[in-house]
Amino acid sequence: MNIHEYQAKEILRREGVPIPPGEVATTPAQVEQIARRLGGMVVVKAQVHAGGRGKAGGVKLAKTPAEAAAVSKKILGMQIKGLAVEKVLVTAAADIETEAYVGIIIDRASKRAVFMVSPAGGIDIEEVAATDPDKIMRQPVDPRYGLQPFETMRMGFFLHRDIAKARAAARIMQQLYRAFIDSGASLAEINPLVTTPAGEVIAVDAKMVIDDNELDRRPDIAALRDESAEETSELQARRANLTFIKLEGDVGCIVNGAGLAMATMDLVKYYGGEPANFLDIGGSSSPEKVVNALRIITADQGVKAILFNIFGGITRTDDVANGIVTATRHNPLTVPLVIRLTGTNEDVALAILSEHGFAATRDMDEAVQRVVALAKGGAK
Amino acid sequence: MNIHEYQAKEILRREGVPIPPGEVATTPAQVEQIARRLGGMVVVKAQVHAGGRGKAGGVKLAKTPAEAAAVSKKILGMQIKGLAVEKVLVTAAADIETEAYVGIIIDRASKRAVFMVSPAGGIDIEEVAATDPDKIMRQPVDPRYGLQPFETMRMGFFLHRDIAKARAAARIMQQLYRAFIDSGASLAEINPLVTTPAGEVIAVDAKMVIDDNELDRRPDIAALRDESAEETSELQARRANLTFIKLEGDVGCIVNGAGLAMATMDLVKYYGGEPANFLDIGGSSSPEKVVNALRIITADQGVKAILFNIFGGITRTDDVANGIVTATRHNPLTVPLVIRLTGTNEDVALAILSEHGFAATRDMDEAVQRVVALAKGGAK
Amino acid sequence: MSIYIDSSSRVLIQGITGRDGSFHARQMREYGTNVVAGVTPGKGGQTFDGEVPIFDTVADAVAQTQANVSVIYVPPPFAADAMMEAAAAGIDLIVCITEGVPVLDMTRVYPYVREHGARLIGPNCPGLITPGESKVGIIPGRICAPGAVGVVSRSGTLTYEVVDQLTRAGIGQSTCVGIGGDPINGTSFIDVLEAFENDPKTKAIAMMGEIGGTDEQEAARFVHDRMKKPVVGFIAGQTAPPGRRMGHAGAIISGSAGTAAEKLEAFEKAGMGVARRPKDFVELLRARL
Amino acid sequence: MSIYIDSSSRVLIQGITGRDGSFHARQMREYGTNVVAGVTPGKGGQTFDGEVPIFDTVADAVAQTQANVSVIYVPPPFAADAMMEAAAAGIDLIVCITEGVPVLDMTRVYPYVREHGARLIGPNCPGLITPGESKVGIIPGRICAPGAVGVVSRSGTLTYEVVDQLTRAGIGQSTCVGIGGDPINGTSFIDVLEAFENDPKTKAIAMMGEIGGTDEQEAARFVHDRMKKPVVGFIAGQTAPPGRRMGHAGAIISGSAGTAAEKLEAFEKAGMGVARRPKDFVELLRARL
Repeated sequence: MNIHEYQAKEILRREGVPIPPGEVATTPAQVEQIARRLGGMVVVKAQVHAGGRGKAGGVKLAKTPAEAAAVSKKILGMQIKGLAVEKVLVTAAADIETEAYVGIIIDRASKRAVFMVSPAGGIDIEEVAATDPDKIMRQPVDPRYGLQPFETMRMGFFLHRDIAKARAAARIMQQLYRAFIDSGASLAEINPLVTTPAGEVIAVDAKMVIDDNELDRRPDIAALRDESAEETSELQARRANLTFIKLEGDVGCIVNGAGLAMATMDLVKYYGGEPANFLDIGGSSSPEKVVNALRIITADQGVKAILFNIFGGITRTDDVANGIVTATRHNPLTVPLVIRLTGTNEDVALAILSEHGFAATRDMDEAVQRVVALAKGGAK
Repeated sequence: MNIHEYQAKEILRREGVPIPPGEVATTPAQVEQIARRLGGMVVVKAQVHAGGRGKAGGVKLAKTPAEAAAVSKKILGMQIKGLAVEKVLVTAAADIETEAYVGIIIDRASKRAVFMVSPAGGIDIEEVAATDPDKIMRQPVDPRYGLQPFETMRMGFFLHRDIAKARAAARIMQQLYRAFIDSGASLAEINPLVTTPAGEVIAVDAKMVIDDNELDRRPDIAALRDESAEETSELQARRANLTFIKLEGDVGCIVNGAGLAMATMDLVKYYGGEPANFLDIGGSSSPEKVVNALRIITADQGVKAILFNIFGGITRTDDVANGIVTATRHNPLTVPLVIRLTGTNEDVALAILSEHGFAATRDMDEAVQRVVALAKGGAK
Repeated sequence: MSIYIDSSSRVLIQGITGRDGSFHARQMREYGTNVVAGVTPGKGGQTFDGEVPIFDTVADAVAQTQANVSVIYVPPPFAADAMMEAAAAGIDLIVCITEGVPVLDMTRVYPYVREHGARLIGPNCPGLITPGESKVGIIPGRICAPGAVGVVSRSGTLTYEVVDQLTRAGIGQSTCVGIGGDPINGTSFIDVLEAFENDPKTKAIAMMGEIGGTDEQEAARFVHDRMKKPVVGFIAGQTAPPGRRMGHAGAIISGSAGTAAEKLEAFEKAGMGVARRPKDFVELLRARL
Repeated sequence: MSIYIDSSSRVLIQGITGRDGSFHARQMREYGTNVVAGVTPGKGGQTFDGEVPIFDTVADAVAQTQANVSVIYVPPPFAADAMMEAAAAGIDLIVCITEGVPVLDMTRVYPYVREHGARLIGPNCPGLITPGESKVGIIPGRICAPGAVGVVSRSGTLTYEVVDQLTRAGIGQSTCVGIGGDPINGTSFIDVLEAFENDPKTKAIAMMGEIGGTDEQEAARFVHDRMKKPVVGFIAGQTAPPGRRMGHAGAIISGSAGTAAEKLEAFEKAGMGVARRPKDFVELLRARL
C-alpha cells in the first residue's frame, strides 16, 4: 500500500526525524492560509501515488502566500500518470547546502532489509546507480540483531565527513529504520536528506510503501489508506478481494491464481491479442467473487471479449459457473464470452453452463485463440 | 542491585502483569489505613533484601485493619538476616488454587537468559530442583530472536492443562521477559504465580535483581535503589567506588583487583588467620580511595590488624603510599598495619612510606604471615 | 526415489482443526499421506476424525509420533510462530501453505529455520507431492501421475495446469514442488534443482518462474554450471506491466529489473529448453526423457 | 610460537584518543607491539603521537592497514557496539578491556562475534601478552619474560602476582591470557587450554580460576580428557562468602554452586597440579617443565 508524502513525514516526525513544518490542503484558499502561517518561502507539492511529480509540474516554489495559492490552483486537479491530484502539501522551503539519499527496502536476494545511502541525493537514485555506482553504499541489516550504531555511523560518514553531520544522519537512519519496522514497510526513503548552511540535517521528502500483509495487525497504518488516490476499478477490485491491474488491451481476463493469470495474459499476446487486465480471483472461490469480477471487467469500455480461465484446485469450478450465470442473468453481456474451466467439479460446472446456454472448453490454448479472434471481430 | 518486592511488582504491573492491589507503609497507622482501603483480608510483607522472609516471620496474614496494624508492629523494626525492616507491603490476600514458579536468569553456561518454570511454586525452587527435577522446565531464550510465543505456550502448558490458564501464564511470561530486558535485570521471578478459584492467573510475589552495569543507562531503575536497606559499611564503600563485603574475621584487607583480593583472603586463612572483609580498591588508584578504604575498615571494631596488598599494574603504588600517609596523619591507626606493595613506581612508594615511618615488604606471603600474627596479638 | 517426501514421511498438520487445515488433512489422508499427528493448542488429547492424535504443541507431537514433516495451515499472524515452533521441535521439512505472511516476519523466520537445520517450503505455496506416495499441501492429487519429471514452480494453479497437461500426455512426475511466490521464501529454485539432480528417479525437470527478482537467472546459471539433467523453463508475466510491485529501488539492489525477457534470455544462455506456452512443456520434455 | 598474538600481529586500538586508550597505546608501542591504527569517530585523518593513523571506523582502518587484532578501550555503553564493529570489519582477534559492560549486551555480542568468525577475549580483562613479541591490553610488560609456561586467568592483578613470581624464579611464559571475570565472556579456559596444547612452545600451563560458575570444572574435564601437557590450577575465593552474587537460581541452572572446594576437587580428579597459594605455582611448574 502506498501512503502519501505527508503521511510518511508524519510517521518519521513521530520517530524524531527533523522535518520542515508543513500542512495538507485541498483548496487554494487553504494553501494561502497555511503559507501565511508558515511565513517565508514555501513549496507546494502534489500528493499522489506516482513518481516524477517534479518533472510533471507537481512541485512548485512560492515566495508569497498569494503565489502559493496561485501555483496550487494549477496543481490541484492536475493529472499525474493518470491520477488526479486532490491534495497538496504546503511546507516551509529549506535552505539546501547538500542533498543525500537514504532508503531502506526488503532485498529478495539477501532476504533482509537493506539500506542504500548516497551523497548524490535529490535526483533519481537509479540514475546514480547506473552512472556512478561508487556513490551508493549498501548496508544490509541482520534481522536478528537489528540495525547497529556502528552501521549507521559508517553510513553517516559515507554521506558527511563532518562528525556532527555524520552523527545527525546516523540518528535519522536509526529513526527511519524504526519507522520502517514499526510500520511494516517494504520501502522507506528520504530523498533528499538535506544539510542546511546552518549545519542542520533534515528530511525534505519522504516516501513509504507498506506491506499489504501487515495491515491487518496495524490498524493505525491501514487507516492511512487514501482511496481517493486509487484508480477506481482497482479500488473496487480490492474491496471485492480481487487482485486487479488495468491494462490497455481489449481481451478481458478472469483467472484463478496469479501465475496462471499472468500465463493467460501471455498466451493472449502469443496468439496475437492484447490483454485488457490482470485479474486474479484467488484461491477460495465463491459465485459472488465472479459476479464482482465481471462487473469490473465489463465497466471497461475497451474490452471487446472476455475470457474465463479457471483451473479448479481449491477453487470449485461449479462456484465459478454459478457466478457466471448469476452475473449475466440481470446484466446480459454486450461482448462475447469464452469460458475455459477444468478441475474440481468440472462435470457439474459444465452441466450448469450448458443448461444456461454457455459453451465451455477444457483446453486453455483453444479458449485463448477463440477469445482473441472474437476481440478482433471474428466469428462468434 | 536488589530492588524490593513492591518495586518489582510496580515494574511488572506497568507491563500488564495482573497483581493484587497493595501499597507500601512505614508505620502501623499507615498499614491500618491501607488495609481499610483494600478491604477484606490482607497480607503484610516485610520489604528487605533478604530471602526467607516468611520463615523469619516477616510475612503475616491479617483479617482486619486492626490486626494488620498489630502484625505490622512486630514486622517493622524486625531484623531479617541482619537487615532491619523499615517498610512493609500491604496487599490484598489472594484466593489460591494452585501455585507455580516462573523465573528468568542469565545463565553463564549457555550465555543466554533462561526461563525456569515449575507447577510446584510457592516453596523454594531449589528444593524442587533437588527433589523433583522433572517438575522444572528450562527454556533458554535466543537473544537474537527474543522470546517466541510458542516458547511461552509450551511453558504455559507445562504449568496448566487448561488452555485459558496456559495462555494467561504465557502472556505473563512475555510481560516478565519484557520487564527483565527493559530493566536490565539479571534475575526476575514470580513465585508464586497463582491461579484463583475464579480462574484468574496472578503474580502474588515478585523479585528482581538489576545488573549494576545497567544502572548508568537506566536512571529510572537506578532511582529505585533503597540505601536504607543496605548494610552501612557496604553502602559507604559503594559510594566511594570500592567493592566491599563485610566478613566475620579480624584481619582487615585492602587489595587492588578482585582476584588478588580473594587470593589474599585465602592466604590469610591459609596462614591461620580470619579475614575481616573483602575490599577491592579497583584498577585506577587515587590517594582518596585509600583514605576511604581505611576509614571503612577501621570502623569495624572486630579488626585487629590491617593488611595492604597492592600489585601495581595500572594502580600506581605511590598513590597508595600517599593515601596511607594522608589517612593516618589525622586519624592515627589504633591497630597494627602491614603493607605489601610492588609494581609500578614501587621505589617512590617505598621511599614515601619509610619517610613517614611505615615499613613495607615486596613479598605477599611474608606480609600475610605477619598480619596474621599481629591480629593474634603477636609481636609488632 | 523422489525428493523431500515419500511414503515414509511422517506428516504433522499444524492447524489441523481449522477450516483449511481439516479440509486438506482429509484430502491428504485420502491420497495416502501418512498423517501421524495434528496440532491445535488447547485440543491436545483429542483426535481428528477419530484417528489422528492432536497435540497442544509441536514438541509434544514430535516426541509422541516422531513426525518429521509439518504442513502449516494457520492464519497469517500466527504463521511465523508456527514455522519457528516446527523448526525448534526438530521437524526436518516445514511446508507453509499460509498466504499473507508479512515479509518482515519472514526476514526472521528464514535464518531461524536454517539455524535449526530444517528445510522450509513456502510460505504462500501449494506444497509438494510425490505422486503415488505422499502429498503435503494442497496440490490436487488426481492431476498427478508417478514418473520421471521433476516439477518446480513459483505459482499454484499454473503448476496444476502444466502438471495436468503432462499427466494427460502420459508424462508422470517424480515430485512436484511449489516453492511459493513471496519475496522471501524458504526454498529456492536452486535448492530444488540440486535435489532433482541428485535424485535417481528424476530424468528431466520442468521449472515455472515468474517476473520479479533474480531467482530464475541464478537458477539458470546453476543449471548451466552444475547440472547434467535437462531443464525446461517457463516465465509467467511477459505481458505484465513493469514496476507495479517493487518499484525501482528493488531493481537497483538486485542488480536487475527482473523482466521476463531477461529471464528467458538467461534460460537460453544456460542451454535450457524454453517453453513459450504451458503446453510446450509436453513436447520439450518428451524430447528430453 | 605462541598463541593468539605474536610479532606479526597488526594491532588496532579502538578508543585510541581516550584517557585509557592513549595511555595504553603508548605502553604497547613501547613494549614493541605493532600498533598499526587507531579508531576514534570524527578524528579520521589525524595521527596518534605523529605516527599511528586514526580512522573514523574500524572498516576504514582494516581496509587501509590490514589490522587483524583490535583492542577496545571505550566506555561501557559503547563497548558492545565496538566489539560488533570489529567483528563485522573482519578483525580476527578482539580484546575488550572495558569493565562494566552490561551482561544483556554480551548475550548479543557473543553470538555476533562467533558468527563473524572472530575470537573475543574479555570484556573486563587485562588482555594478553606474548613476552618479547606483542602485548595487547594492560598486562605490565616488565613482569613477563619469554619462556614455556602458558598462563590463563580470570583475574587481572592475581595474574600479575603469579607471572611476576614465575619471572623472578626464572620461569618464562609463552603467552599470558586474561580471559576476564564477567558472567559472559568471549573466550573460555577450554579455548585457551586447547590453544596451549597445540602450541609447540608451551610446555606447561598455569591456570587461575575463581569461585562462581562451572568453567573451571569443565576445564578440568578437558584437561583430563584431551590434554597431554601438565596444568597447574589455583582457585581464588576459598574464603569468600557464598551466594552474594547470583543467588541460588544461578546455581540450579548451572547444576552447581561453583564453590572453590568443588573446583579444587575437579582439578585433583583431573590429575592437575593444585596450587594452594600463588607462590606454589613456582615449584609445581618447575617440576613439570
